[in-house]
Amino acid sequence: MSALLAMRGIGKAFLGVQVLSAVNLTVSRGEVHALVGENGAGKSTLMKILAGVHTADAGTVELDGRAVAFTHPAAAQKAGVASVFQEFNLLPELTVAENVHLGHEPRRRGGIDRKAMNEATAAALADLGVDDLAPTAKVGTLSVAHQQITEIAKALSQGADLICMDEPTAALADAEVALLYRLVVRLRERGVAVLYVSHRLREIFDLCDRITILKDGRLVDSVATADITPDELVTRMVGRRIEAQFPPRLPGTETGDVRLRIEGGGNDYVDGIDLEVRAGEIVGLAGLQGSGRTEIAEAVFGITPFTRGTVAVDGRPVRLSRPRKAIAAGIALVTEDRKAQGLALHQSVKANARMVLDANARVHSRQRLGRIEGLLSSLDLVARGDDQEVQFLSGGNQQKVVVAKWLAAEPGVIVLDEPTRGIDVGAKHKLYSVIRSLAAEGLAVLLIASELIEVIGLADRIAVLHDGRIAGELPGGSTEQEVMAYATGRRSGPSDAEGSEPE
Amino acid sequence: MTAQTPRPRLGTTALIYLALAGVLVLGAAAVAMDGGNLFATANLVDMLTRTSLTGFLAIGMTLVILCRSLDLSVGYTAALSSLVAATTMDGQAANVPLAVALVLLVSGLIGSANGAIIAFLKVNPFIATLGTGLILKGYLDTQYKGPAGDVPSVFQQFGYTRIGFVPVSALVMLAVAAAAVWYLRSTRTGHHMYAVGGDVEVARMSGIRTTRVLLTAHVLCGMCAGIAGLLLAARFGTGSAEAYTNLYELDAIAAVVLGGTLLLGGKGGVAGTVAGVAILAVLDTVFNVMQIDPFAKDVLRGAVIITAVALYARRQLDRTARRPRFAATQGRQS
Amino acid sequence: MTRARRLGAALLGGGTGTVFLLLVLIFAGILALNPGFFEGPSLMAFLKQAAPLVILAAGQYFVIVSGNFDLSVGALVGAQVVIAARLIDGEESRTVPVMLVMLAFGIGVGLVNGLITTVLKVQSFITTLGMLLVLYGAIRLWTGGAPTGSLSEAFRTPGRLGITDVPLVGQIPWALLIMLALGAGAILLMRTRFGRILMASGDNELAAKLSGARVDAARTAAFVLSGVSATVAGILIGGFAGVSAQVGEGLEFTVITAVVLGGVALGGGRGTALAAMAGALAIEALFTLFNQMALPATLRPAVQGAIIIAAVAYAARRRTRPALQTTASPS
Amino acid sequence: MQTTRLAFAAAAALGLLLATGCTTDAPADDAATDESAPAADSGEWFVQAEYDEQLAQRDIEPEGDPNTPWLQAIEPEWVDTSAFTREGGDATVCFSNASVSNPWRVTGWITMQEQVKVLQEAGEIGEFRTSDAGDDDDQQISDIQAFVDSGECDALIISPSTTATLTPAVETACASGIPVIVFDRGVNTDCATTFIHPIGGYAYGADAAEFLVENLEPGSKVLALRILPGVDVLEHRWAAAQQIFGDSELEVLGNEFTGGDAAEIKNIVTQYLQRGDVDGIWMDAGDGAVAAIEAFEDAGKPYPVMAGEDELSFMRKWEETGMTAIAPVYSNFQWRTPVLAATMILNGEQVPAEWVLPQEPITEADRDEYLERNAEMPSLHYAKFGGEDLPGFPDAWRDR
Repeated sequence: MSALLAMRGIGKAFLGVQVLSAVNLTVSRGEVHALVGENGAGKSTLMKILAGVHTADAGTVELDGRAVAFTHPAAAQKAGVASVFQEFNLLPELTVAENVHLGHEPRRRGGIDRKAMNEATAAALADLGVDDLAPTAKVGTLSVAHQQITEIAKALSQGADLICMDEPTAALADAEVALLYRLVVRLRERGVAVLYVSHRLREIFDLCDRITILKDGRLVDSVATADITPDELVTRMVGRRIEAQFPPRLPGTETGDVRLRIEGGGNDYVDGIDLEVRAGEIVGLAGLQGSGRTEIAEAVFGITPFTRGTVAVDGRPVRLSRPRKAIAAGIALVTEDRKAQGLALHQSVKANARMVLDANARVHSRQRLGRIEGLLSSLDLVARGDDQEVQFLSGGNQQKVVVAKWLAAEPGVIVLDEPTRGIDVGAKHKLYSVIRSLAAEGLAVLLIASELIEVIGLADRIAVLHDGRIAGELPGGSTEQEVMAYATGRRSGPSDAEGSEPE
Repeated sequence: MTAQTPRPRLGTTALIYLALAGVLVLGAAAVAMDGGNLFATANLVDMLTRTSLTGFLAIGMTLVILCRSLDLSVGYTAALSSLVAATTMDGQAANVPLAVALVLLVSGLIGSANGAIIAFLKVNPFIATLGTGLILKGYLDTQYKGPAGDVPSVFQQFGYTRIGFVPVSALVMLAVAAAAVWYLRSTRTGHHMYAVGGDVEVARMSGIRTTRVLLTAHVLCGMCAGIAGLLLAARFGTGSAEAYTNLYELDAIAAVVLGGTLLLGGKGGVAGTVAGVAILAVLDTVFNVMQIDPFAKDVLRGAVIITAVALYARRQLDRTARRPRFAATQGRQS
Repeated sequence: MTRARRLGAALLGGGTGTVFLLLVLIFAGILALNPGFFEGPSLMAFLKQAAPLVILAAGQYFVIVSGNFDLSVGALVGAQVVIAARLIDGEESRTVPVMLVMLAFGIGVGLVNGLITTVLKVQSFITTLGMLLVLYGAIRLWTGGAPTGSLSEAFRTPGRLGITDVPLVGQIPWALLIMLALGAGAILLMRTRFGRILMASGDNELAAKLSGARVDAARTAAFVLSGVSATVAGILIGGFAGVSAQVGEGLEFTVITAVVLGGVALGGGRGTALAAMAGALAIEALFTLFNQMALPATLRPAVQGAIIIAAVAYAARRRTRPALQTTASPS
Repeated sequence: MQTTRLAFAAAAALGLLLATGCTTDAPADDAATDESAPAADSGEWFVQAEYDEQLAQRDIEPEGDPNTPWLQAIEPEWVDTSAFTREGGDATVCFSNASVSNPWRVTGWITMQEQVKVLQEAGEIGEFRTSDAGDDDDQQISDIQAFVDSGECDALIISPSTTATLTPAVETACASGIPVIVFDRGVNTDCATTFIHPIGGYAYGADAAEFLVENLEPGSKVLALRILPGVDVLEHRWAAAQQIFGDSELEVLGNEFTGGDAAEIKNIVTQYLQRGDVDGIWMDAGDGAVAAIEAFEDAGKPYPVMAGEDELSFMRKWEETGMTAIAPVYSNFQWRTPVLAATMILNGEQVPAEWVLPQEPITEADRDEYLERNAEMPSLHYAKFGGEDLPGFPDAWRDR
């Protein structure tokens, strides 16, 4: 295979901090090439240099043997390099077609040719095997998966030879991941090269032909997927071996009384939710994107409250009509989107960590304020001190700050919505053990994750959602097939919670 | 109607024209009770005339606001333009084309200066244009001690001629508005203004030269102010530095927002703005016909603006409230 | 130690440092032209005259940092002075009651601004622009176009007089003391939970809400604080110079400029109260400098505009640099 | 590319205009450019001829009863108005006002309304229609057009907001055939039936400046406080003062724009006092004069020799401090004249083509008399408002 892309000796520093040094990367036509490494390893920076967002300080980039140096994303796209970045690059106010063609709208007689634009989009989608997405639909009304597809269609519409995908599945449920797989395969068939940045080992081994490993801004190795095992890969990424991916249940964790009980909970998005979480218990919420996982979390936390049914915390019935009330009742919610919903990015670590205490007189206290510092260090937060603005922290550390701000309030029930989305392996592992120790301290933990493996690996019980209802309940450690059976609605039945009392 | 998904936006614009109709009906009723007729030729002419000046300014303002920018210097630009026009014409009909060209050039340059300061120096639009406004003020006060120049009567026609009861100035304003609507909907740069206002990073990532778009918007805004200056010159028969004391920029912004364009950018359009301008004009005429105390006028204007915008806000609320998913996008913009 | 570092950050970090630099430059300029300016009495006079703007800046700071504008302060200051003159009408005995009425009015206006902005979701730019028109018109309707009545001596004391016969400085103006008190108050308030929530609301409304913060309440409170500061400023300005039809005109733009000059980002979430007030001081100092330079009056706006743009651009440059880091360590 | 489009739009518009000769409200060519005012070209404000004329007019005994100064006239050229004679009284008189944005205009506006009431009682005037342009020239042009188009005005009174810019509109009004009465600020056309104004800005500025020259030692320092640049009536005052100061031994420290804002005035004066002595204050209008005086008090400096205006707050301060001062007058009673003129014209009586009203400063000699007369008036009232004999007095002016 001829080398489509050849990056040699790439170096980049921000304000004296060397982010990349002497990195080489070669991608051939029709190759799906994984770029892996912990956060801060420099993956995204390398990708952004390729995309023309940043310019390299050192090294050369060759495309089809021609030396190139992109100074603007437009230049990169003209040269056939398209990028699908982690945070969506779509405008909710515009239609799918308008988003797909944004920046290179087809023109007729000096004006934009909307007809051609819509037709082209429809064709492109069909070509990707997507038939349930209208070019004229407003992106603001689409599901996350459909937005992802729009993103990819956008990348393709620019006639790209090389498509960079940064964590493309971060926001997708497994079923949707399958769709993405199909897309990637089609691209490969077409001879399009894909540079695939991901933290999800399974995808890497399912999809990718080669793997390039970065660590601390340096090239570790570039190997054929066939020649390496997942464990080896992890080791070389993080430099230390992570034995089991999920830490075991801590000794002395006792399942106590019911701390959170939902009976017949329902609103516009979910219905007939019966769920109870006991002290020291980790209950997983599984289900496809849009099956109502997040909606349950938001209902419990009073963002879009239940309009039917009852909720009781520690046996006391509560009306959770606003987050304030939920917090007062001792509930905490680590939200799905930490940047938009979790953090005030321009404020210090300290300010963010104490936000919940500051905001709620009911939970505010000197002692709790005093404990924050210890809390942060117990989470292994890496920061230039607690006055550093959180916008400068890595995703993993940002997530730790979010967790800290909730633990500061010493909740009895904690809901974690996608706690490990888009954070590096090290931080993930840390969070897993934190979740375990929370259970050990007698908190009731409700865990939502699209990565089934997480739910299965951590939860004592798993409630599987389908179409806004609990399709069934399974014991921890069930197989993915069992879960998917409920999630896809192939199986459904009375929740057999009794059978799944944690042993 | 101004580009994007036809259905919802048409809804917004329709609402605004509905509001306009409402204001007209109420106004007419009020005037009628007062024993007058709002639709008497004199009043119609008055209304339409009043739309022209704010109209030109508001059209330009719409473009910059769509880009999530602002221009507080248009009043000064218009004043300067009126002087440039009048002094260049200097009573000679022959000089008119030159003067018009010169005005468009000067006002365009001012606009580009604004754009450059905002796009390249990263100065907040509010402060940047407030600053350029002050600079222009200083120049005007120092350079022109009051009215100067002389506009030949042939160009004064621009300010005074009417076809039927429709003043030519209003026709030109509508022509420019139409041009702007077409521009926003059918040219790339125009279309990209929605993207830049919606989310500048996304626009950039999509390969849009955002600074160029922003710059263009400001240049056009400046030129619209220039045309407004030409109109002032035509009506005054001379150029007047004092024109800037009337805070035209605030009228323009009010009109744009009344027209349903989001002050945060990315949503709205010129069609709405024209309606917004019309609403303000109708109010003025009604107040005049009804002999409302000048100070009561201010009170009513203020109240009307707030209420109207409150109504739109409510609608936008309903639409966005549906999808919590989009908290993410909002988060990035705010 | 972090506190020290935080202080350093507050003084020099982001755009905030610029204003102190500017202040130093301007004062240096004044010193060069007229050393006498820094003798006690004249310095006191300067501070007395600067006090109202500084107080307004403190009030405006709360609104801006929470992510809003308040364009109505100028009109409110004017309204307050006129109200005072008409209600007091020269009667010493009415001074205090009227001041209370003014305070109530100021709070009321702030409350209306706040509620319209938060409950009705009207852009604060529009809300307060409308309020500006309403106040301007209403007050003149009420007094038939020009202020009537007159102020009492007692009313004028805070703005005009001070502690006399102080060695070196001669007179310590009450205005200065009030300014210091309120300024300190503002800084302390930002250290309280309210202050932190206000800041968080301006930075990321959603995150603050989900943390249980009463964002709307906090923002409304900010408008109320702005209304109160406008009231105090009104009392000081009225006291300083008496009634005139034009009091307060255009103040809103001056004060917003001052706050932004202090490195406080429009849109909220960034900047310190101290720097905002320093911005106000810088503006006043700038006017003094112009006067000392005998710069032609007509030219001054131009120079002022240029300096503002330059300063803010410089600050923006300093702020955008670290922002690059975010892209360096993505999440 | 949009550039060209816009340019095209404008050009097209012009073409259209040239083509369509149809209904235009604009005046014919000749009218537009006759005796174009000083303002119109150079932008320089001093015109020797006008200056000399005004200074001379101060010493001319006006015709008419001194007890009704608003009916007096200096060297009137009476013009015949029989063409406008209208039977049956109850005329509809329209008034396009520039604004009531300062106390002087507010006071005058009240006076005018009271005068109108009297004439309405007398059946002379039926409806009195007004519009207020809020100092916006363009707005006032629209207002005037609206009145003309309505065709219901028997006479049109105009108080232009800016001299030059209103000219075309006024010519339009004249062309419509109704009597047009212009007062206060003029326009660059003599088409109006009568133009009513006090002697003028030069005289005002001169009265003030001469007083300072007489009452100050040579070499004394004078500070000039001005409201804003670019307004002709104000610029003339300053232009005259510059002449007189120029020929005198006085040193002018500077001239500052205050916007008439008391706080601003006090700041500026305080700063000047901080840098050195100020012996005299010249103001182009009395607004905020008291603040200037207070600046001297607060700085512990002796009172300056001062030229303010016949605004009561200043005159009261003047009396109470016993300082050396003069109150130049820009006769506020001129607001009575236009409505009276309107009725005269509609009755076919002769009126002066240019109706120059007397304009005498108030000196220490007659100060107390005027304070006496206006004892009940609010502080931002003007002593020579000349409404004492109107039935509405004093309530209309006192409790507005």
